[in-house]
Amino acid sequence: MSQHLLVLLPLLLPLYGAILCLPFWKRSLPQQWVAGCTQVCWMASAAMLIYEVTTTGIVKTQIGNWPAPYGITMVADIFSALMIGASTIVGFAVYLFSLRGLNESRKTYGYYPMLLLLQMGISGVCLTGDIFNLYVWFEVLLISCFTLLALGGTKAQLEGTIKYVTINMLASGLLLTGIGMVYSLTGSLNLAELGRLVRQPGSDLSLVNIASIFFLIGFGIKSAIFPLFFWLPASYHTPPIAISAFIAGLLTKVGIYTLIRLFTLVFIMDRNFILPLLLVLSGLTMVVGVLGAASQTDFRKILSFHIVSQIGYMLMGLAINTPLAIAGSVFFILHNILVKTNLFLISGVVAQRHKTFALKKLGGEYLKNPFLAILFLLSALSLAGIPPFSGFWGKFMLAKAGLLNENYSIVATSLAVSLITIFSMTKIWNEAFLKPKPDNNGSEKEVVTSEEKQASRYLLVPVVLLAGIILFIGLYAEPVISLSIRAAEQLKNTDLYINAVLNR
Amino acid sequence: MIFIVLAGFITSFLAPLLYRLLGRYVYVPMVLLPLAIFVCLCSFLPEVLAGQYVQQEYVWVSSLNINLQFYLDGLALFFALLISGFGTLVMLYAKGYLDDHPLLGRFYLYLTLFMTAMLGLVMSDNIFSLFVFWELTSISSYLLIGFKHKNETSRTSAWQALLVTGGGGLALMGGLILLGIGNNSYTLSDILVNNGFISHNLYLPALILILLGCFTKSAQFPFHFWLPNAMEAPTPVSAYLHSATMVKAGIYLLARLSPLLGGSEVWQYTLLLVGGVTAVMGALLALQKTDVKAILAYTTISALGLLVTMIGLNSELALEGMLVFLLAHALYKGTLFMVAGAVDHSTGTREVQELYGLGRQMKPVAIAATLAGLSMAGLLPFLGFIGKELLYEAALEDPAKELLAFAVTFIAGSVFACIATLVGYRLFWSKSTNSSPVKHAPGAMLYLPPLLLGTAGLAFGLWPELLATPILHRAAQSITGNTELLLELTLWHGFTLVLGLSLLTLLVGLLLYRFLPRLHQFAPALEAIYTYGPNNLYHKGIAGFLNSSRKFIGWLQNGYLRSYVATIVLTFSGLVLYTTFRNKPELALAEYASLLKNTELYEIIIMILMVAGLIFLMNTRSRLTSIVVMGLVGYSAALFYILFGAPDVAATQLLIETLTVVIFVLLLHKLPAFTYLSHVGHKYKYIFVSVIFGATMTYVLLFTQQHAVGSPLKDYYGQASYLEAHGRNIVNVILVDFRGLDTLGEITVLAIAALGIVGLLRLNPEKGGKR
Amino acid sequence: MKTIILSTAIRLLTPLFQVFSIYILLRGHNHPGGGFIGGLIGAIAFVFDTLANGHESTEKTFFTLKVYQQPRKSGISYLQHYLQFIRMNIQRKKEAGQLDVQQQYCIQLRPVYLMALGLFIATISGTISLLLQQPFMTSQWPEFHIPVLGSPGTPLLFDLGVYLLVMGIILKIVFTLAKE
Amino acid sequence: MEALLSIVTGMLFMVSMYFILHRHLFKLILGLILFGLATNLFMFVAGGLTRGNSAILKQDQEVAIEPYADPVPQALLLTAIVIGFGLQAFAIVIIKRVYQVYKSNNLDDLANNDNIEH
Repeated sequence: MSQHLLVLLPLLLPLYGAILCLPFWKRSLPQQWVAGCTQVCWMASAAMLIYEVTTTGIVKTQIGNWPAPYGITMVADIFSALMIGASTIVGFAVYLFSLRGLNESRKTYGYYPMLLLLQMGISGVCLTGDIFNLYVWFEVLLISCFTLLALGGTKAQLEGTIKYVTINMLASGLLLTGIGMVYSLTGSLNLAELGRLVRQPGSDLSLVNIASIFFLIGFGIKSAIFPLFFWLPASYHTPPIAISAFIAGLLTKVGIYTLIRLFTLVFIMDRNFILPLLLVLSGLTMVVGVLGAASQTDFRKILSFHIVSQIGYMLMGLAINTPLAIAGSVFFILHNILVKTNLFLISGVVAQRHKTFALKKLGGEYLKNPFLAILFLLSALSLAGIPPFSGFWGKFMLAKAGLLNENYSIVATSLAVSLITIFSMTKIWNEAFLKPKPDNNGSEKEVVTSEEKQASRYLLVPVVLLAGIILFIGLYAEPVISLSIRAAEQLKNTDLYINAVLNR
Repeated sequence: MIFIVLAGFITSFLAPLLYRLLGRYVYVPMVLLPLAIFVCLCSFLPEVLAGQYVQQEYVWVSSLNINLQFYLDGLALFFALLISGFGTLVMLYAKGYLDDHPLLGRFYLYLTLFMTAMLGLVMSDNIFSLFVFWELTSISSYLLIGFKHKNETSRTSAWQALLVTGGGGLALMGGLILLGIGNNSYTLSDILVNNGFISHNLYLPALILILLGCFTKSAQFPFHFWLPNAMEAPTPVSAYLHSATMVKAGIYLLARLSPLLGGSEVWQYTLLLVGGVTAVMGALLALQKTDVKAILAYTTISALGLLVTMIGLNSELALEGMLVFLLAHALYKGTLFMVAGAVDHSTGTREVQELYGLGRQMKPVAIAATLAGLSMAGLLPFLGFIGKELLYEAALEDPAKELLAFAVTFIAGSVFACIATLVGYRLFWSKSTNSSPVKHAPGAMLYLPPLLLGTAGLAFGLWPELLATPILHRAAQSITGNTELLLELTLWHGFTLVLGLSLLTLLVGLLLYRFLPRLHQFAPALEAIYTYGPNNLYHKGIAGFLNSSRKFIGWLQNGYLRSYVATIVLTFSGLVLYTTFRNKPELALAEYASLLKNTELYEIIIMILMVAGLIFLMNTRSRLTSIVVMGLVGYSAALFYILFGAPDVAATQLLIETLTVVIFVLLLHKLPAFTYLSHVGHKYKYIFVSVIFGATMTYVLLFTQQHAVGSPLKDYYGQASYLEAHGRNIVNVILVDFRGLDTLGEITVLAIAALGIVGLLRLNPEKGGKR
Repeated sequence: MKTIILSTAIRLLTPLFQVFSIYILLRGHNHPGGGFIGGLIGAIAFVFDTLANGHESTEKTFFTLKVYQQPRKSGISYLQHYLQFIRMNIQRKKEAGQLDVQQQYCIQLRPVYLMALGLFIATISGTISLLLQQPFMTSQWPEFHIPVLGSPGTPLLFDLGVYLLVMGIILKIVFTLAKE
Repeated sequence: MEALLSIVTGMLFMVSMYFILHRHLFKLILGLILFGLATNLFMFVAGGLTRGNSAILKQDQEVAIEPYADPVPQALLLTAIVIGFGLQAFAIVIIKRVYQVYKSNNLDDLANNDNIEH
């Protein structure tokens, strides 16, 4: 298959899927089929891309056949291919969940095309090699998030969406101004060309440094780092699980992906300023996120705050900025995408039976549903970084990189935060699973119909799928870790990327 | 060796399935597993006893150098045999104890998982595979302690144990990484050869972190509090985890690393101090408890303290003594826990005050208890005696720390004697008019294991050279590295000072026993002290932490959008200004001095129009006017675009502005009446934020303009637009050809927005409010 | 706003605007204009019509096609039947009364279909080159020329897609809003 | 000229931020729209200003001849304006729905999501 097609398939497949969904507007069944086929094809395309990238190196295509700094380049290296791979898995799982886990009215009002276009946006962000094109894909991502978050229009959803929309529009504006600045200061939009230009001896970088702040804040908002994360805990727990699981699993990680991409390739000139800044931000993000998680008593709110906390870990790798650290970040991102989605899905399965997310009212799942309990425990321990589950490896790589680089305080922080993560994960375990279900004075007996029982059994399918993958990359971590290390080496060795894109 | 571990894991996960298949008889395979492992390990005995070791390596995560390396030398084999041997008995005992529990399958899962993890821990040769197993023991013990999950205290105790040991585990992880960095290897057998690590500058942090890990695991002061609480677990768990295995993991690691880390002052004094305090404190607290399991738990803490003290002494004799005592302790404490469980099971209580003269009703149990009690008291033909003798010898060997070590050993020893009398004698043989009622006599599964263990204590004491000496000899050799060392365990040393001390200890113990009831009376008065104890500190700490984090998050994530935006904007402006200050780009203000130099009049008029519009917007209270004025501001911007050669942009801006106004107008009459809301109180704060933001942007924009460079893109597009892309309108050519992908994304955005708007307007919460 | 003169004037002007918008679309490659602006102009015409006449009227006038149908009479071949069917629909104003019309149903051109079509055209114009083993969106310029357009290359197709999509979107939004 | 325009852009940013920080929902949406306008202007001004000469080749030209306005920021701007319109339209509708559901103009009434339940 030609490279041109290979690189673009992850982008085009969801787009065509969405286009095919549109004529069946308001008829969910055909949309379901189209979306399902698209998800499977998307997975296959990602697998092919990963294979190609790992065997032949960076692949790219020049859109419109215009040469590199002038046209838009779509380029895939190991990192982006892995990101897309993880997204496809999560996308498939969420799709499976949505079949039974989402109410019909939401499906008829465009859930599937929006989800597909969201996935297209993710592919676009991961693949693009052009800074303005990056912005465009981010907007695709964002607007699909807006619409999905608001889909259904409950009170809480609307409130969450307002906050989400406002803050993210602010971020987009800052990005746009940043892009304007970068273009007028360097005369280029191509990431590789920018990377080349800033590395040229004698180029005046003082203003590019200022522009980098625009991007740090813009993408920082999108990836929910410390003083910018407010929109996340305000909105992620409001929509139905089939929506929030996908968004929670992927969106912030895509932001971090972009930060890693930009701050390894382009904005790395002022190391003595940017890296300590990132380090401080990552520490604060971890701590504040985990404090938030510890203070909450709602299943999904705890998970939402944990997203923030774990973003700190991913940023930590970037801030330490050694190959091992970045490999740690890469691995952490991949693992976190899967685990976080799975935890959200599990919360959905639990809530589907109890009709609530409040830990106070949950309980008894350990006896009633031991299988789900095991799946939760596995994911939760993985998130908390208990070996031999997948989270441990990421934590280990980051901690080792930090200690090697003598960033002792951040490692100490990360380990302490990890303890509190264990704390809040076991809090959920204690409350929702171990604790006997509190009886609401017998007033409102929950009648679980056999149909619902069957549905909730069905909902376990995607959870099992994800848990299996999590277990696999925990116990047999070698392939993913070695891929992460290779991805990090590619990221650090920017000449590879620049030469591949600019054809030199 | 990997097969042992794998078999363990597989069997453990099969346990619930087997339970479904076999019902109560699930215990048969579960008992056979540790037995098989025990036998399998025994097959390594000849090799190890001959002074060799077995090493195996399996690739796991090779890119991080974390592989499954196993290493079986004397120490590892000693521990592994202990674990699997004990495991067999405990599995059997658990069957008797939890006979008809509905979750028996899960119990066996956790217990077998734990055992396997423990085996993996002691056999690991790679510090990180060791760590993996270490954490697995924490997790499985968490599940075991919380086994009675409907019980709230059970849940909190399990949680506490997990957090304390888990926290220690994280410290250990840091320490091990430092160890790995300092020694450039993760393989224990390689690291241990390195003698120069003590002078490495990573030594101290690594040491502290590793000690933290070991101390939490082995319940050393001030982390000991989780262990008594963990007595909430079913008794088989206590017998297994909290006497013989898990708590010994810390001891194992300390012993294992002592050739590398030991020898420094810090090591010695920390261990002596912490171990000593733990031993004494555990002993004293044991005297005040009336619950049999609690008493045993505190004596366990005390014994662990003693072991740590011995490792701290770091002499060969001390290490030997440590190993002997460890074996003796495991044997008698395991027995006693099982006895306590049997008593609890038959009588329904564990309060010593209520238990008298059970001997006649449950003879086998009583015999086991007596055997163990005698060993614990350190009476002559038992292994406990040998252990204590060695401890005294070691304590008195080192003149520098003689007093401390001796005092610790003495106090702990006497308390042990006292407790032994209490448990081994009073519970069963004391003559009392009303012996406690026994609901049902314990079954064979409940008394056979303790009986076996108790007898083993006697047998090892009588014939130490038979089994204990060779394996202990090799174990000690792996720690000290001294192959010449010959560990001689003999029962009778002759009339020496040490023997005298032993007798004295016994005497004091009996004296203590005599006054025990008074001590018990005295106990409530001491409650006040516990307020400041670590257990309470833990609970208060958690509560305080939760409270303060709740307050902090409540303040930070306060729900007000504007404070979020203000924080973000201030962060942004602050960072931009700081970076500007840091980089000091040149801004030639002189160039801007003549602001109006080349400005056309109509441009000024448009600008004035815009500014006036903005000012008007700030002040108007009518929605319709604000919409219209906003449209006008947009139109003025469009005029700018026209003036500066961007007709396409201008047209788009005009049309879009019109559409926005139309959308507003379409919605306007649906909105409730316009109520005026002022900025309450914080007006000036927000004005300040806005001004800072506006100023920052202006500042940046001025810089950018001055430093703009000619763009190669412009030239290229200018060249290629007509010749290659066949279009004269370069902007349009860029949109549909050069950068067509942008446009594709852009129209996708529009499409999604339209779909979203439809969904939002049509799908009302009344119709689709279900989550 | 609903004065008769205004609404009639707008109704009459709307088709004119459509022609203008297509003109803008076509000249876009060489002069200011293009699919986006064209689409906006076309849509805005309908939007004004909606404002003046209400969305039902707009939808009925511009986006609904009435189709008359008749079961096939025995003895008539399929070809004849379809010819008759087409003739019947073309001449419906005159003959509607005379024909024995069995069924009459409306084909609604829903804006969503416009959107889908537009997005599809835009995407397919890029994909064509992929099928020719060239990078996505490589422009293909056929040899022949059409009088007004010049050579109809894929960028023009792309622009057409944009035009349709923008029109569909604006109409979708405005109709939905107007229905509220 | 550039300086003046920069200042006007800055003022746009300022006013838009003031509106966004306002607790009135309607002002919030005005602020967002103005913010979009300001970013567009920023982009346009930062890209360099050329009076008059648009980037359109005349009939007799085959390549563009200086001076002409840089077409790149214009193209970017066009894309950004359109994207901005999509976002704004969605935001306007959201605001409308919030009015409908909450029956309130006050953003401060929308602070329930972040409450910590005990």
